[in-house]
Amino acid sequence: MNDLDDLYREIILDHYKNPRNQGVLEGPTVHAEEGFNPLCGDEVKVYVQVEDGVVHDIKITGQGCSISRSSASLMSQAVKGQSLDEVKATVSRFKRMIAVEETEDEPEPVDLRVIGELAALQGVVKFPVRIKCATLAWNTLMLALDEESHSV
Amino acid sequence: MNDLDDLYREIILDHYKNPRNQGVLEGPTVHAEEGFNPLCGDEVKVYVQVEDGVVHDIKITGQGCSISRSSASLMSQAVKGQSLDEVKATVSRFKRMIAVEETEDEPEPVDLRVIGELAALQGVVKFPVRIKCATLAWNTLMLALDEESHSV
Amino acid sequence: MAGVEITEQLSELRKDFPIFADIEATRPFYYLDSAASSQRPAVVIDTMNRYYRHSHANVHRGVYGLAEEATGIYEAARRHLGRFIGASDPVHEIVFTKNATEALNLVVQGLGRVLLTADSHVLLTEMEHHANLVPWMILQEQLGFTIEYLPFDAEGLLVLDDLDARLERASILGVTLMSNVLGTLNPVAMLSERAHAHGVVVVGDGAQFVPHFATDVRELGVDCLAITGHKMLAPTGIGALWAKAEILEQMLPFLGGGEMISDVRLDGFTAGEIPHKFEAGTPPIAEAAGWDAALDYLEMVGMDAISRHDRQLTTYAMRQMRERLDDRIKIFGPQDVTKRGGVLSFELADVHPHDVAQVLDQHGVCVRAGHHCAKPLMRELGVGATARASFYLYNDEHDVDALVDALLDAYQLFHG
Amino acid sequence: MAGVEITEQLSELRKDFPIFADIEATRPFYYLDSAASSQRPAVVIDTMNRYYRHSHANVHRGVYGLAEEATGIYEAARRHLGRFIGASDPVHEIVFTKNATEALNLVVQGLGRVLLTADSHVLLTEMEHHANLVPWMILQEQLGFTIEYLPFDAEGLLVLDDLDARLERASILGVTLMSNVLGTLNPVAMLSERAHAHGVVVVGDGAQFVPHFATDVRELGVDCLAITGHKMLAPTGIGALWAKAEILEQMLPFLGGGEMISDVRLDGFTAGEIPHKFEAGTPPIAEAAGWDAALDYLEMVGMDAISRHDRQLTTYAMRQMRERLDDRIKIFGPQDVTKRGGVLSFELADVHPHDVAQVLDQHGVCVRAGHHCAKPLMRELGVGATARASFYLYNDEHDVDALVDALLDAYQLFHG
Ligand SMILES: Cc1ncc(COP(=O)(O)O)c(C=O)c1O
Ligand SMILES: Cc1ncc(COP(=O)(O)O)c(C=O)c1O
Repeated sequence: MNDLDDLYREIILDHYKNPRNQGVLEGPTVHAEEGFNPLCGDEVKVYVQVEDGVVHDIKITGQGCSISRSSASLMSQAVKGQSLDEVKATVSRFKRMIAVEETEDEPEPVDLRVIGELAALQGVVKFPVRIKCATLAWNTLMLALDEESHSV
Repeated sequence: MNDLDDLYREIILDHYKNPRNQGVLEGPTVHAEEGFNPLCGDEVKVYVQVEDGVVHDIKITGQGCSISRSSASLMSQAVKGQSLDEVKATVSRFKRMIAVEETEDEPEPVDLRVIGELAALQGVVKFPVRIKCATLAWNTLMLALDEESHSV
Repeated sequence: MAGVEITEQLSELRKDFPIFADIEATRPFYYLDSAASSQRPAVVIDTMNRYYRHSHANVHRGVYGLAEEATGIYEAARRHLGRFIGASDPVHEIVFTKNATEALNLVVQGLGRVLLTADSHVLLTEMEHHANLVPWMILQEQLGFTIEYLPFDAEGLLVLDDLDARLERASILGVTLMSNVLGTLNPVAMLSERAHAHGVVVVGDGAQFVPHFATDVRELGVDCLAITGHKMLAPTGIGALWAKAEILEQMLPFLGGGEMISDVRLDGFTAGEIPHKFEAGTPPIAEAAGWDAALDYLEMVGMDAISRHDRQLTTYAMRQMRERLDDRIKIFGPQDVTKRGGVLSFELADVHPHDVAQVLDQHGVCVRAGHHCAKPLMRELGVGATARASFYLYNDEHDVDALVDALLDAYQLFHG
Repeated sequence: MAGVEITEQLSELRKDFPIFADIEATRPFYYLDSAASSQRPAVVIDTMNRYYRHSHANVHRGVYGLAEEATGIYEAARRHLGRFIGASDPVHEIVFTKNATEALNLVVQGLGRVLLTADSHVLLTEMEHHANLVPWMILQEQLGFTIEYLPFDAEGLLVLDDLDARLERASILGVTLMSNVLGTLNPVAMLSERAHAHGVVVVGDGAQFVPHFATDVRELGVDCLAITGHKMLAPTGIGALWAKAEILEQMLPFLGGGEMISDVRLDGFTAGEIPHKFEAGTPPIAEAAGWDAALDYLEMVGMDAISRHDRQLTTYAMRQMRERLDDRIKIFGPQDVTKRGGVLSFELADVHPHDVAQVLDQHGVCVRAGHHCAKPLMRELGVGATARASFYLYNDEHDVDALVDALLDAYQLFHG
């Protein structure tokens, strides 16, 4: 395992053991959604509070493997404070980084400087089975935001 | 192909081109039965006239390949004049000679001197698919005799 | 003659198929039964060996590297097959089955139960293989709809006079792209267009066509297509159903078990996503790897070259049979070679097809004799059985010459 | 220690399995996932190669010698498998399928449609694999009967308190001979006897049991048994249903197509004879040849030697895990090794099974992580997923040692 892998492993383990933005949100501007990984029964619940088109706050609860929990934690960091358009761009960048099963083509190269710490999850591409772990929180976030856009 | 094969081939061709006991039988003591080869749609009809427990007469109609027609012709020669018990023994000897698909075991050795010209059909063992052709008339005969025994 | 040149060029490939050298070392061998099953190039056999020797593990769910590798190999085969037939969504539209027959049963049960009721009509043809007849009959016993059949004429071509009236009544049209007995190439693109105009879903049987012709499901216009590996240089034990994603989405699951579910509770289950929803249990993994290699090989040769080669051999064979056997032989199906594939069913005067095949075998010529799993068609032809010779890329004029020599001998034997 | 001796003796056989040497040449490789799929000895791979290189043709109906040869190979495999499990009529009682899952779907649909109505009860267990759950649920949607489940206790043993009352209501009992998660060996001979006293037909799932224990269907008393090749050294793409001839006779045909009919007319079909009535389309011929060779190999080693070897390794593994990981590990299923096969599901404290499997993979240790296609069982255990190690004849103590080393490392990594 080379140094970069080690670094990534450290980031993942750090976020797994100390997940950021844990907890629940309440209030009229909060949207919550539950996600569920059919592979292993893992669950995640994402709460987002959107104000003026910006993700004002985000919290996460649930249980899962290191990939799914660290991915949720890294996601919460990445999108907090972003506008809805920025969130969409982040989600799409993240998915392109790891999407390999869903499309016929090789994953598009992604600028790792733009994606920041999220790059730690790039290694998942090599393990298609675990892509579902990595995307669980992200898909759940998108559902929560969909709901939010419908409710406006 | 060795000489014996040639001899057998001659017997088969002879009976195919000049089938013995062709035709129909009529009368109150005649039993008739139709047989049908699902493999190729070939049909045979066997008429037997049993008197005092002896196959007094036998006639055959139908169309088929060289194996099924010669087998029917050879059969008609073999059983004509036999008692019902002798017919049963002949049928069973014949079936043992060619039966390979139906039982798990190797076919029992059969005394070729006892079986006579029927031995010409022995080569069929090597072609399990064609066993159905070879046994068509025989199974049909047994059905006709069954019917006869029930009607007594 | 340009024809012979190309044929010779292709039959160079014969050396890629180890069975020919292996058998020819001890006896003559003219394999003319590829419509029943083709032979395999070494590269297909080697690919499977490599799979078993280096990469085998069960697919999906396995987290360890070997399981990922096996899954990757299996899914790559799916995508390759999808591209090979022009699927617009290769990842989701190919369901692996054990053969074309299972593929047809799958679509009949999965789609039939959604689209059909006791009042429905299903339109088939009288030249279908049992695989595209019996599954409909089994479902019919359960649901009670009506089955109609398009007849064919003396040339073996579909009679389409009342096509629109029949389509008007029908919910599904099931049709073979190419007859395995007559060789007839059916006008499937036109049939699909007309069917769609009446809202009829088209189920194509591609078992004979796909191995021999460049296939583009979008051009053909069919909604579903059954395919089988073993007739196109791939291993036994694998076939596939291609269907448009929206068709697969509405189909009911067929086989239940592992891999095809998203959740199972004691009181019921939720089916998984397409195509996995239809792949219950451990799939034919090594076989998929072999099929992938077979597709590579076919692409390397070129499907158009294969179709041309088939046609040239068919032309040559029909001419030789007529010239050397004249009225002692009757060839069924279209006399116009542009309307048929490389499958020749025939009758040798007064010699039973079983006997034909047996005498030919003495000469090392392998042809099939029987009803070719198409009994309604045979009944229509008025015969119980036919003998059938069929060609593929490894055949050449020598095979045809041996066939005609052996046919002359068979005739002699039974008429001499 | 006698145990270790026998184990070492058997693991000599490891060299017969080329994948070990091939992978070990480049990386460590401890394959502990044979419950998902086993590896193959060279003789199985070579047998398939020989088949494709010398004997391939489609089976049945072919009159020529090569087709007879292929048919002979295929039918010989059928008889061998029948003898291997003690069938009284091997020629007629083995139906080849693509896997155990298809075998179960076949018996559920074929027999279920004959025996069940809306009022019927089917008795299953809570430890069944999805393959013995979902097919029943699919049929239930069509016919509307009731499904009951036998629960299991904290040791993973079936709770049979009200067995007779449940059997009294039931028409069919479906039960796995061995759990693929808990390793539990169910008392099938006793269950069959009790079931038969109530006129209940017993469908056994032998996918896990048959590869590891000498099997005699007459002793087990089951009426039907599903088996799969790939878990017992045979190729992918083949499985089988064994059923008593009188059961097969009454079963409705399932897949329709070629080979399974006696006649087809435009207005219906007549099914053929058993077992062909259930084998529609071109069967897995090369795979049957490979399975035949796998059976030879298993017989050469001896099924009792394999069971003993599994048990010794299981004992060793349970002891090592407890000694070196103590309360950091929880092993599911019977703690008494005589009540279980060589399958160990476990939980490593606070480390998700996916993470366990991934870290183990870094050490070259291959274990499965997930719900093992037994979601109701997992729910009963109160977990979403487990990690599972499973043994076969080519494993030895080194595999177990590597497993426990890697588990310690995983624990360290996530708790360090
Ligand atoms: C107990 C049990 N039943 C059935 C199956 C299904 O076997 P297959 O995948 O070969 O259909 C398995 C294997 O996954 C199993 O462990
Ligand atoms: C036209 C046609 N359809 C379907 C099939 C069935 O294919 P398989 O035996 O692979 O299921 C065949 C081959 O026998 C065929 O020729």
